[in-house]
Amino acid sequence: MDPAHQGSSIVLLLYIFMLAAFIGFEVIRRVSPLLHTPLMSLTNAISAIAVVGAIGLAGKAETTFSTILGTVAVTASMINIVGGYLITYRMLRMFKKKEQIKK
Amino acid sequence: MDPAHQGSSIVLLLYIFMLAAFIGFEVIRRVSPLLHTPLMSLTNAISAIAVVGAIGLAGKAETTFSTILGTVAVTASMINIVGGYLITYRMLRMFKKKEQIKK
Amino acid sequence: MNELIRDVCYLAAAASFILALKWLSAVPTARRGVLIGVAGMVLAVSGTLIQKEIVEYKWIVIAFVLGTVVGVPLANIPMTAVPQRTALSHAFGALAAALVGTAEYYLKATKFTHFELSALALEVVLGFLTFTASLMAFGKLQELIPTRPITYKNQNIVNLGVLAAAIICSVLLVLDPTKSYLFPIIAGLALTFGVMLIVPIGGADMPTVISLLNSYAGLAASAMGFVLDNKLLIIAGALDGASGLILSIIMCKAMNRSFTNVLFGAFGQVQTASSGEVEQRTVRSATAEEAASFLEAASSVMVIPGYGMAVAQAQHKVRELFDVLQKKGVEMRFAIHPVAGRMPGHMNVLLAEADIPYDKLLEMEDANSDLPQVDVALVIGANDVTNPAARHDKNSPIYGMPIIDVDKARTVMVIKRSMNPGFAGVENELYFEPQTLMLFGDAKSFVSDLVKELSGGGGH
Amino acid sequence: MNELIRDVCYLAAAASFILALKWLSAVPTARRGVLIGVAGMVLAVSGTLIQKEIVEYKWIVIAFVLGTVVGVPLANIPMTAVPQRTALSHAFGALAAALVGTAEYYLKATKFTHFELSALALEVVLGFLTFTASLMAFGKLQELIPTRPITYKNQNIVNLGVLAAAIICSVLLVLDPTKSYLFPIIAGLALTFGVMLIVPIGGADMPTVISLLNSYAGLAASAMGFVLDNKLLIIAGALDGASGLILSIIMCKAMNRSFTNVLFGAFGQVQTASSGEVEQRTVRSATAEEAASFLEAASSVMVIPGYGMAVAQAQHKVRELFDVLQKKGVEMRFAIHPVAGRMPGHMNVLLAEADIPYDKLLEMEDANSDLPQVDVALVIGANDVTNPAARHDKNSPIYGMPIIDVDKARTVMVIKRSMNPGFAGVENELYFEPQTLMLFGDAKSFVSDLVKELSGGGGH
Ligand SMILES: NC(=O)c1ccc[n+]([C@@H]2O[C@H](COP(=O)([O-])OP(=O)(O)OC[C@H]3O[C@@H](n4cnc5c(N)ncnc54)[C@H](OP(=O)(O)O)[C@@H]3O)[C@@H](O)[C@H]2O)c1
Ligand SMILES: NC(=O)c1ccc[n+]([C@@H]2O[C@H](COP(=O)([O-])OP(=O)(O)OC[C@H]3O[C@@H](n4cnc5c(N)ncnc54)[C@H](OP(=O)(O)O)[C@@H]3O)[C@@H](O)[C@H]2O)c1
Repeated sequence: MDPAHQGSSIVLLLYIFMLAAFIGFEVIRRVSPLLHTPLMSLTNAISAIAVVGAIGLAGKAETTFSTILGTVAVTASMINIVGGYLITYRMLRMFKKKEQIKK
Repeated sequence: MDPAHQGSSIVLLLYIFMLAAFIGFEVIRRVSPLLHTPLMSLTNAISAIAVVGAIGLAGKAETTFSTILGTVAVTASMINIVGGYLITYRMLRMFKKKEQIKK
Repeated sequence: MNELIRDVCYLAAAASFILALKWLSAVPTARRGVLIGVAGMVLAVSGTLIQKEIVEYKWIVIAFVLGTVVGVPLANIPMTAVPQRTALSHAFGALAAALVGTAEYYLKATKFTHFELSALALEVVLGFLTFTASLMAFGKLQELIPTRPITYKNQNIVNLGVLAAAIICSVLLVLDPTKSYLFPIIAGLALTFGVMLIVPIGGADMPTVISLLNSYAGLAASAMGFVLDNKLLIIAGALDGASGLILSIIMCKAMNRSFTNVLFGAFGQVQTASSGEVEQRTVRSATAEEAASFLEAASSVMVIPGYGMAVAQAQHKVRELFDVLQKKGVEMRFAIHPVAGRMPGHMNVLLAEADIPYDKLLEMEDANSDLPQVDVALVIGANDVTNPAARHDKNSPIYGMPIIDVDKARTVMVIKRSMNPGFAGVENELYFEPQTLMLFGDAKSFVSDLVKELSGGGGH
Repeated sequence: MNELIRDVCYLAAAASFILALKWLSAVPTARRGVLIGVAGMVLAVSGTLIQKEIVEYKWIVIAFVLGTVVGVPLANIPMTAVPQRTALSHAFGALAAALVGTAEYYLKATKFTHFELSALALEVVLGFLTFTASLMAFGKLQELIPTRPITYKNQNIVNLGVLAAAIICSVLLVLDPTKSYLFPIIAGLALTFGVMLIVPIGGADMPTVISLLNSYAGLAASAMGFVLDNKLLIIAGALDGASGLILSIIMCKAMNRSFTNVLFGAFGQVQTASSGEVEQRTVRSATAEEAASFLEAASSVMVIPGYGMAVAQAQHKVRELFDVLQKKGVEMRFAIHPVAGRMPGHMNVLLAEADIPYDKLLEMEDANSDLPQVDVALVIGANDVTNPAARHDKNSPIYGMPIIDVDKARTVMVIKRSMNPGFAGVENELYFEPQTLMLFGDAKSFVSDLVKELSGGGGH
């Protein structure tokens, strides 16, 4: 962990953050207003990516404290993953064109 | 340069490449056909970013060989930078709306 | 080897999330977007599970089961409850980020660099404040706690004080990571600030706030990525952060409120309507029978749905109205204001739930260019988004907000329960226009009366 | 410290390049895009110059001066020469990447990891092949070397053999970096492959190839980024790579040719026109005077410019025609086919150069929906992009290519020098339609005759 390497690593992470934020703005600006509610629930599901950090805690079994916190965090994220994707899909199934409804 | 660090660094660079390529596709797909020729000359100028590597060679003065190659590379890139931006700007100055031409 | 697989999984997951959002941007590809989003999450979770540091799977499995058991019912709530559901799940997401940050701190406080510790402090502060703020928002939307804004003198100064205290403690902690007694203080201050942030905000302003909280939850995840050196977290968090920010900006624009105004807590200030002239004006009201005859005679009807339709759960009745009018050859379309209802896209999902084809839903600009040719504009539980004062009354709190120009239609009919104002608290001068008919009643029962009249009439 | 400044400069430069491309997407913001692109380059160069490894500025300054002295005149070429200029500058860009790669190899061959060496090999191969390929493309476009495709038996196999040899040598070099004798072989093979790649391709197919070469040059820069661990190079290179690829895809689509077809060298095969029936058909031709009277009588004229207008440099005369018709109250607009001319957007720049307002330039779809209402369609030096055979003749080599439906206009007038076919080598059945008048002559002189007739006529 020499400082030089740390420095370069931070810069790399900042690059990634900048690029991802730019993509986020570009892509989301183009989401049709029709789909803003599904968008909210989808990003909600995606933000449950914190599960990755939480699994690490719950599975490394380092201290009781960290295991408990990790387990709670995994549960909370899992609620969002399951709930978020399901409700988004459910909403999208509702959007039909005229012909599709006729069928 | 332990292999673990190298590995992670490659992955980071791949992330950056992926994100940048995605941005490239998204952004350029939306360039109006009207502007495709200026687009070609602008990307041409931007690709002269190789100048960054070339300056390193020409300035580090490690061997005569590398200095010569570096100097040629800086010259070649500089031609593209100067020529590319100028011609793009020149083309864009030509695009005028009716009112602007009247003035 | 496991590391390599994980890295590849994470890279693919990041790409999947980006594609998910990209495909969500239009209806035909939207479902594919959700599926690839799921794939991304599966990749991310699998890549994590195979790491050799993971030695104990028991708690993970228990948490997965628990999460699924709670998550599935949360996905099957009625569409009208979507705003509070979103608030609740922001609370979960933020809690997860905050707890991970807390555990990481206690595990290896002294091993972090200054930069990592700063990111960790940001993660914890954002996580905890978003947690309580989202819970409060949930409470207000679900009407578990009073929805009206609670304000007191110097509120903004007190709030900023709490936030400043949290930041100062964080800075001290970063400078000296061994001062672990500071950590609970930071967490406590952030939790308190979350509550105080929402107290002065009225229930109706929640959607903008929820969207901002979404942004904060995303940023907390991104910060976690900086702490754990995890690019996937950074990317997913940044995507969320951007999404929340953009949606709140869109909402602010549609309400013609500046973003800084929203960011700095000026929302929640009760907007007192300028009731200078208490002039007594008359309104015309009509019965379901009369209204039905107007609809029957029309060749084109534009429905403007609003918050009232959502509250009354009237969308299915509206669908029946749509069917019966269609049978009679009357064209019925819908004009969707970007902030009608209580969250962006609220009306779209409700109407889609009731199987209204989405090509009948017009965006505001298209609706406005068609309205002068429309015979009947039928406003169902909308109010502010139709108020012509937004166009010309410089003193109105909603002045400048883009509205649906219902007053341009030949006849306007408004279904609502009373003359009470809507969210913005201002009287709607539309109701006093000569071409306007008020249809007093609950949206659901009134529309169902209309349907009865029309099908009765059709049966003659 | 210097490193930190450099890192910040690079990050800002990367952001600037992204914004530059984003702003270039529409005319009102396009100029701002160029300016921020310049700012990005200045940042990148400054950040590099302040590094303490840079001990010798002499050669850098000389190179800057030299580059500027050559670059400025290259920016002031006539617009018709833009395709060859682009080819030439791809050659410079690719050369720079290849030379840097070469020098890096000889400086520290054994210090690279396998991954870095692979990236270096990719950079050198792409760089050198793009260098000679671009020079060849330049030569063909500038007509310094014969433009016609030169083909021989088993050409594709020979070409692929050379490429394969280069790849095998690269793999061997990566496995054992000390085998430095392999390096010149790789460079030589890549240089040869670049030439051989272009030999079988006709001058007219160059634009697609140039665009692909743009993509390769970008990828070479990206590969250099992987070698030097420089994110800015990776990002800028990836942006370029994407841009070149997209433009070639757009061209392929507009010519209805599959992308794989272009990638695998099937272009260049001389398309022999299906001249089954040698039936003698008649064409009607007209003089400038007759043509002028048609234009004068029209109320709307649509001009379809093509490669011939570019060759004849007729755009300024067209502008005079535009003015004189406008004075007479005749509306003149332009229908721009995506691959009219010899590079994407070719016609747009030419007409813009002649000060034609860009809101008079219609894209193909818009032009096609208007053409049935147009009185006179005036084709100036365009051929393939107007050939109705593309719509119905399954045997035509251009079948399926989207075209401008000039045959839908009331009267069609075609300015060209002869009955010779255009780039695709097929006869244009448009010329035998009853409503078509051929105006034989050089585009520039014929249009100038038209202008004379019309202003003369106006003076009566
Ligand atoms: N969508 C968003 O994202 C968002 C975000 C933040 C803020 N907002 C704000 O929310 C407002 C939305 O406008 P809006 O026109 O949809 O709603 P609104 O202005 O709040 O008006 C809703 C109307 O519905 C009526 N109503 C309530 N319950 C009813 C029932 N059961 N049956 C029939 N009518 C009923 C109410 O009148 P009665 O009480 O007389 O029945 C009320 O006037 C805007 O001011 C907007 O700025 C929206
Ligand atoms: N734009 C691109 O990006 C791009 C890329 C690759 C390929 N292409 C190909 O290029 C072609 C472009 O179509 P196009 O219609 O613009 O051109 P074209 O089909 O090549 O026809 C050009 C016509 O201009 C006439 N001409 C040449 N010099 C002239 C002069 N001095 N005065 C008057 N007329 C003159 C020629 O006829 P005469 O000899 O009888 O005068 C010729 O028929 C398409 O086939 C396209 O696929 C374009």
